[in-house]
Amino acid sequence: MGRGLVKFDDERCKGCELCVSVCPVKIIRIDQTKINTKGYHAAGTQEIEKCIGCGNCATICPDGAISVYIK
Amino acid sequence: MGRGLVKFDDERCKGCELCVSVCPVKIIRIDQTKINTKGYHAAGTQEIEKCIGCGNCATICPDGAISVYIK
Amino acid sequence: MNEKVLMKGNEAFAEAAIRYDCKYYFGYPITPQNEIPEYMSRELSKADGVFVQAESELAAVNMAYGASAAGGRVMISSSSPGFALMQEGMSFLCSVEAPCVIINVSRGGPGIGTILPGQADYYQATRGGGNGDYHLIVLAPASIQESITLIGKAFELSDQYRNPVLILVDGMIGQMMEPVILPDYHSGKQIDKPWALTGTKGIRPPNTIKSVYLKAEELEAWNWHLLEKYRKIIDCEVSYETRNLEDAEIVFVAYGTTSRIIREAMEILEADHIRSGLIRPISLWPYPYQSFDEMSSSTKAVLVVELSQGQMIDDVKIGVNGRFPVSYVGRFGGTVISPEEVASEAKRILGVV
Amino acid sequence: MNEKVLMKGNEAFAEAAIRYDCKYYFGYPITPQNEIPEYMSRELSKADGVFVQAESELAAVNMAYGASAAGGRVMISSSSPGFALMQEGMSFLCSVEAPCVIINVSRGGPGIGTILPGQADYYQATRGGGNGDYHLIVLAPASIQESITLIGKAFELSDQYRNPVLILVDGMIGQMMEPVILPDYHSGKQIDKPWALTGTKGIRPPNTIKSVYLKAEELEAWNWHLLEKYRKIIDCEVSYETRNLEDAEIVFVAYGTTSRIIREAMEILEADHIRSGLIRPISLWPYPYQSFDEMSSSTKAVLVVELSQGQMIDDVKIGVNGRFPVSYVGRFGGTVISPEEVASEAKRILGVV
Amino acid sequence: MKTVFEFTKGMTREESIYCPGCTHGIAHRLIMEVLDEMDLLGETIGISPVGCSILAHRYMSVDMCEAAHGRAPAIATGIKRVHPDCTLFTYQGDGDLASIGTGEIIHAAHRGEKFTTFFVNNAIYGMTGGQMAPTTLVGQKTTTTQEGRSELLCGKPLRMAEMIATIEGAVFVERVSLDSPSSIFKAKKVFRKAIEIQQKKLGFGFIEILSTCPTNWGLSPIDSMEWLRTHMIPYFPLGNFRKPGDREMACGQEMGAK
Amino acid sequence: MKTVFEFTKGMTREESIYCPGCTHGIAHRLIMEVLDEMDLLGETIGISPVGCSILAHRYMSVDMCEAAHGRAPAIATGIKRVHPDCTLFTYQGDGDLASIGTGEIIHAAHRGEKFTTFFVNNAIYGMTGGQMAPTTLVGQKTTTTQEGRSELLCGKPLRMAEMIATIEGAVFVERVSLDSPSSIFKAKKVFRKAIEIQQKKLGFGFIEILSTCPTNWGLSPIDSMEWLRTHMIPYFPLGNFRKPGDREMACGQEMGAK
Amino acid sequence: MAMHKLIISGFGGQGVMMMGQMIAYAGMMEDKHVTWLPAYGPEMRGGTANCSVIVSDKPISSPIISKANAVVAMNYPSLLKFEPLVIPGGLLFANTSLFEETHFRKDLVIVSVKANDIAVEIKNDKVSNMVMLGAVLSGTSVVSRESLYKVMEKVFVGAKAKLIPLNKLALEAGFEIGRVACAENFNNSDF
Amino acid sequence: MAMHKLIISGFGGQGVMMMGQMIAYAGMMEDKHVTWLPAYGPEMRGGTANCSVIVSDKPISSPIISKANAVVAMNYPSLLKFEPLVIPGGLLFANTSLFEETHFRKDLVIVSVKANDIAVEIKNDKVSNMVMLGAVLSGTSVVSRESLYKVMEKVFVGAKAKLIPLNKLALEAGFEIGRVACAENFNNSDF
Ligand SMILES: Cc1ncc(C[n+]2csc(CCOP(=O)(O)OP(=O)(O)O)c2C)c(N)n1
Ligand SMILES: Cc1ncc(C[n+]2csc(CCOP(=O)(O)OP(=O)(O)O)c2C)c(N)n1
Ligand code: SF4
Ligand code: SF4
Ligand code: SF4
Ligand code: SF4
Ligand code: SF4
Ligand code: SF4
Ligand SMILES: [Mg+2]
Ligand SMILES: [Mg+2]
Repeated sequence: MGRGLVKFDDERCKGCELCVSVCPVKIIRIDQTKINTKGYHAAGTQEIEKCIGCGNCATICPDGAISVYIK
Repeated sequence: MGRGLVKFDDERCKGCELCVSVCPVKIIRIDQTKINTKGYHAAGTQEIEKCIGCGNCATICPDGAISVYIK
Repeated sequence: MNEKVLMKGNEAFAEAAIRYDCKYYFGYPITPQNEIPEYMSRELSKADGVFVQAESELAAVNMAYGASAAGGRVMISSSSPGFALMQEGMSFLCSVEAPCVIINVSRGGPGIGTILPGQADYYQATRGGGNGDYHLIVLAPASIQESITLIGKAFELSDQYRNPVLILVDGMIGQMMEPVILPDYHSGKQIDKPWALTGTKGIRPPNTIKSVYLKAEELEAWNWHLLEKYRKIIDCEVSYETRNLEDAEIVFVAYGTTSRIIREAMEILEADHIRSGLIRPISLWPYPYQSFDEMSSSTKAVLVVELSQGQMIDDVKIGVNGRFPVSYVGRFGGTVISPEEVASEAKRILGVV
Repeated sequence: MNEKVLMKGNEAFAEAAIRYDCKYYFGYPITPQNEIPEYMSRELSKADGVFVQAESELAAVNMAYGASAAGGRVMISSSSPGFALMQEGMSFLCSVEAPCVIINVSRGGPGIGTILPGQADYYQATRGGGNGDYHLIVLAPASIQESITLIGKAFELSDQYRNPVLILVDGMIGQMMEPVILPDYHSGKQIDKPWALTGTKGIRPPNTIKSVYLKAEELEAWNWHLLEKYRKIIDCEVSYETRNLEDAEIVFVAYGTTSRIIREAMEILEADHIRSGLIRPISLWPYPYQSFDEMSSSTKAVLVVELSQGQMIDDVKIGVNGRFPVSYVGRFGGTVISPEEVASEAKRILGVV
Repeated sequence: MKTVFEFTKGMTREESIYCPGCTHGIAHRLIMEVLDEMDLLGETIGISPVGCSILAHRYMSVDMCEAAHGRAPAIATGIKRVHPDCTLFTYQGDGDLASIGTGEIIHAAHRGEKFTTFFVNNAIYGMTGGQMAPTTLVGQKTTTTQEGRSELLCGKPLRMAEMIATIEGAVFVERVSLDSPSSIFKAKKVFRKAIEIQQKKLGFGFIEILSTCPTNWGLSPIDSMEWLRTHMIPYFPLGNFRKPGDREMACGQEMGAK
Repeated sequence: MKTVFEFTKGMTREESIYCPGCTHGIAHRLIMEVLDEMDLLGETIGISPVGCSILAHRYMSVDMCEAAHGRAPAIATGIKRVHPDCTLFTYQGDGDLASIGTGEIIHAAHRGEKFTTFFVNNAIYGMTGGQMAPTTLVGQKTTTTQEGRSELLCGKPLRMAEMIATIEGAVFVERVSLDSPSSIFKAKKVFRKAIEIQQKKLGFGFIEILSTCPTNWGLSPIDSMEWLRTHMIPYFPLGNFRKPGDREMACGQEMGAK
Repeated sequence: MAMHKLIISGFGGQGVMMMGQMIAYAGMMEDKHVTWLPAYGPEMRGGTANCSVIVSDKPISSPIISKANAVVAMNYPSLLKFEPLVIPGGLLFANTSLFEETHFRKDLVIVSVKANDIAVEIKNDKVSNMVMLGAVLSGTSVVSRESLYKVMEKVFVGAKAKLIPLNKLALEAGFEIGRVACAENFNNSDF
Repeated sequence: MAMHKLIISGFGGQGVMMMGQMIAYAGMMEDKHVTWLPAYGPEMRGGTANCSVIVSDKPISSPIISKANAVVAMNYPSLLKFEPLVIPGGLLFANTSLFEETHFRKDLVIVSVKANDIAVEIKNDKVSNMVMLGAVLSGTSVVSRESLYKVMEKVFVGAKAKLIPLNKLALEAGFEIGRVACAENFNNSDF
């Protein structure tokens, strides 16, 4: 398994948590401290080094807030 | 088989010949000499004594022009 | 008298209908009137009535026809484009003389438009888009309380004349809350409907409710019957309110929501020592043409105010019949005109700037 | 010029449309206009066009919208109740500015009514039953030949203003045969439609055709755009015919079929030394209000003649604006008024009996 | 003397305006015979459509109303709410039911409305002079398919009974024919069954009746019956498509399994 | 660095007004990804419905128009006549397609129209605030069935895919779901297949997409996905109901044999 | 007077629409104003057909005929329906091949034409309408025989051209009958 | 002046509609003219909610508020949307539990209420709306506290009656904050 890189577009995120629920390595969290201009707490990764670059998060994100790459 | 009796209501008849086509003993004819007030040649029986009273003619008559009895 | 309660317009319409003994409601969701079907779906069965969510507005109006033909007291409701889909039905209901109350909580148009308030369905209501000569009785309340009263009246007129009655309001009245006093339960006057479809029970010849007349003479005779009815309605059922016509320099003509705004505009003008009056048609059909005869010689102009590009102005011109200059001011597309805009247009017309 | 041919109204409409380069026709059967779809089903493909029998009038008007949005030249047709079903569509077409020609071969109403001729769809045509502020351009020919001309004009106006144009005729004109001269093939003027849906081909940003405006301000701005267009049409596209206005004691106002009958009535009156005139609106919207300014002081009365219970009379009253007494005579429900009836009503009004 | 056949008192004596040999007359009579035999004439309400049978109410001796084109099932829905115990039917042609009224019939079935629909499929628009219907056969000539219905341009005909049978609320769906006395007998039995099911309030009942239109088919009444047999029945198979007690969702589930 | 996922250029960068977690966003993206991958963006015309996705044209980077509620299939019919070679789709909700637009969708299938319909079944009227849809499950609470949908009063939900599959002209009918990344992958494949079939002009293509409406279901987006799996899929089975080459009339004939 | 108002009626299939159209067509070729209006309406059910034809020197207002100068009844139901519409002294062309010559109105000029019988004599039952048309032309002179021949040449083209002689024959036969029937009691020119 | 125009806004679920309705209800009990108008429109998508409340001594023409005397912003998107509608010198009630107290308009009286924090202190996050409502009452005196208590008794009936003490507590807490915040720079009586 390669090493994934995930980018979140905070402004597009609506904090729906769907990405959180599908990450096989459970590294996505909603950041309760950040708030975007639409008023949502945006999602982000912790321990990005665990990311396997599976793309699940981006696949289910309804708002096109996630891009995934493999290094 | 009983002996049938068939009554035609000439005024209701539209001369469609459907009764003619379903009589098993082929005794119904359109009477080309009679014409009703709607302008149709009405159906009638020849050799009524052959009628078996099956009711086919009345069953298929779309205009309720036929009654069938068994003597 | 019942207690004052704070109610949302749409819910008050529904509750009023129930208290006037409406037993059948058919509807298809459309904003800004969804609280009516929602309320009915919850409350009507408790009052021994039936709610059916129709698959479309076409179906709704035809379900209403069925229930009406069967002798039931029926209401339906929709909003502008949904009511547009009922136009064939309206002509049909009139042609078979089926009583029915319809509420159009109108919005800004044309097309899909916006769900915000609008009064651009005046033509739709009073001239209709159905075919042939027919008329809906059209009532236009200006508050939730008046809506309640007129819904009661609508059921009565509808039964009495065997004609659909349309209540024309807008999203603002439908969505807002105001304090209202509701009528008692069972406030609806009931009349016999010997023409209704009930099954003959073997004791009378079959009843037939029909719209088609193959022969021109028959159809013309039927049309004469309807025309006489319409004439009677014109004679008896006009309703309107006037204010300060005796000495008004300018007379506003407005109905529903807009008439409320006029009252504030009149205060603004009064503060500037300009005397203004108001004609507020309550029945939009039959139209209160006679109200214009009450205008006085002090009046210099008539100003029609509508949340449309000017539709009622046709009727105002017919009523005024050349006696005064008639002009129009309005906003549309979901925007609501302000009292200030009205007042300043009045001043412009009167030449006081 | 092409040879005179004897053609049935409906077929002439269809053939004319083809010659004006109509390429898409969508229709649902309804008498008395069935010859139009039948003709189109047979002939349109020969002219490289496409005929689709729609499952309903609702579908037909929306197919027309699709073809129009895609840049095609489209015609649809129906009769009264079928046109009633298109009212939501009419408002929609106007809101998105989709060009389209519609023919209503009207019949006697209301409801199902009769398939015999009638003019009771005047309100339906000129005031509509769709929601919001919108206008169809409405043209009312009085003969098959004029229908042909106006169909050509309709396609042009429709493209030019990006607005639906309605041809309002009745079953009589649709069903009869008269000698006519047809236009050449490819008589239709074509204009560019850069707004049409064609696929971007990767060379331009996507085109969007939209009716919904979520924000009131946006919708109001769009409505202003439409209003300005309508005002331009009112300025430029009024059309009507007058006869003998200079010295008429009585002026008839009638359109379409009825105007033909008036001509005979005028002869009857002339024989009795009564001078009568005629205003024949050709465009019903925009309405030729200015035609009434041409009336002379010799005129004592205006008589509106309609195959309805009196619908155009509203516009006549607005146009006359109190200057002359306006009255109405008509037959309805599929019956056609006779010249004699018209003449005797005119005499009654003038007090010559 | 025994009566084999007398015109039912469920029909008025009014003479119909149908063309000679048109099966509408047979269909009318069968319905009224069944209602008469079940002693339901006094409890029945019927709805005539827009189509040749627009005047059905003149011929049927029960309370009836007219419908706008295609809307009979919606009207019936309204009537049944007011009189839940009445016997209620719509009588509709293929233009009325399968074209403009598609939404109304599908949703009456969807809600499981407790009335019976008699669907007269004569593969054409009779009243308006012979245009293509959704049930017009491929190759069949009509005034709007003068070279015969083209599958490419117009698709293949809709099989309404099969389609309606996929809807849960349609508890009784059957196709019958009126082409011969024996077919007519069978049809009548099916009509009776449908009314019985209505009385039990089990759900929506739908009977498709293969019929003729000699006038617009351009055939004699007798040839029309033959054409019905040789052309329509092969495409529109007779038989029951759904009856109470059938496994839920006769059609879909099976296919869902694929 | 390899790209696993980037937002497709088939979508504009416009931020949607959909509620958090609403699957409309996923469905939009999948369609546009497929069109982009097939290099069809420049040839495509789409139709947005009346429903929450009324502004789909803001998000999808192709020529598009709006439809009056329910009428998209009729509009598509008109468009396809003018541009027979374009790639054309309608995108419709369950109120839009299965209720008010029943007639239009059935007859697009009937004629075998050569376009693709993406049918977003979220078992509710989203835009108008959560009223019952024809696909609302029995027992499901909505604003017009506040005690839960009653089978007795409202019937059982319509299974559109099964119904459409009985129509000859519908050559491709399949039901997919968006409840998980793997479902989404599968759905995308199906979308692609549908567009390929459209390109071959074989007939009408219909894809029912089981979707969520967290807002009107009153559930979190995650719980909504779970509800879709546990409640919707059992009643609306996933799978193909019709594909080119299937025996004619998958469903009816068999039953006609009874 | 220069305004002919005819109603032509019979069974569907008897060619009554065609008769009316040919008259109108001929009228057009004579540069007259003409209108032709089919009966359209639910009365089509039942197989009867009729049309109204007006040929006139001046523009025609309405093509609907409430009072006819002449009625052609190709069958009995048509007779019942349209005989009442003829003006007193007007013409009734009755196809007495199909019904008895009894009970006609006394105030009409009756032209009795056994159209089917004559057509059969000419060896083609199908041309009974042409026989009747001939009678109408001589009875009313609504259009000239010459114009009608020209119409035939326009109508029967291609494969149908070979039908012209037969149709002319039928027309002539009818014309003769009409001439004889009208000779004594009727003056064409003032009709 | 005797016309209060308030816009109350926040996330769906924060109870903003309820706040507005309670004010309107209380106004009605004080025999004032009142209107309440929810935001209805597609902006409902995305989960924000707001309503407009007018309480007045004379009949109210339009319930739509284009210029508000006061705005309640229970969350940040609402602040962005409605702050511009407050008249100069008007009141802004900001739920600073959910966003920073920065960038507010300078021409407004800002009432900063950490509604959620206070609610949590009172042991129930759900009553943050009541905390804010208390602040609004003291800040605007749109209706009296007594009327609002009466409303509570009407609204919280049956099983819900036990919620009254909690809600009163929340209201009192908010009232106090509002009083303090407005004391120096704002005179209630002329609002
Ligand atoms: C809204 C509307 N559209 C069209 C018509 C015209 N119309 C009358 S009957 C009919 C269809 C008749 O066909 P069908 O339903 O098959 O009945 P049939 O005459 O064959 O028994 C149509 C399209 C109408 N009356 N109303
Ligand atoms: C003629 C008409 N009727 C009703 C409406 C109101 N309306 C707007 S969207 C909608 C239904 C939305 O539900 P659905 O199609 O399931 O789409 P969703 O929002 O769930 O995606 C309705 C009924 C309308 N705009 N036009
Ligand atoms: S790409 Fe896979 S592993 Fe990485 S964050 Fe997304 S879901 Fe988790
Ligand atoms: S799925 Fe997308 S919108 Fe939802 S929380 Fe994750 S990044 Fe944000
Ligand atoms: S009853 Fe039977 S046998 Fe007798 S005439 Fe009729 S069909 Fe023939
Ligand atoms: S079936 Fe009836 S209508 Fe037809 S010919 Fe026989 S009796 Fe006459
Ligand atoms: S047209 Fe056809 S369906 Fe109608 S009455 Fe005649 S034969 Fe019957
Ligand atoms: S209401 Fe439902 S369908 Fe509409 S955007 Fe919100 S979650 Fe999606
Ligand atoms: Mg049919
Ligand atoms: Mg939905």
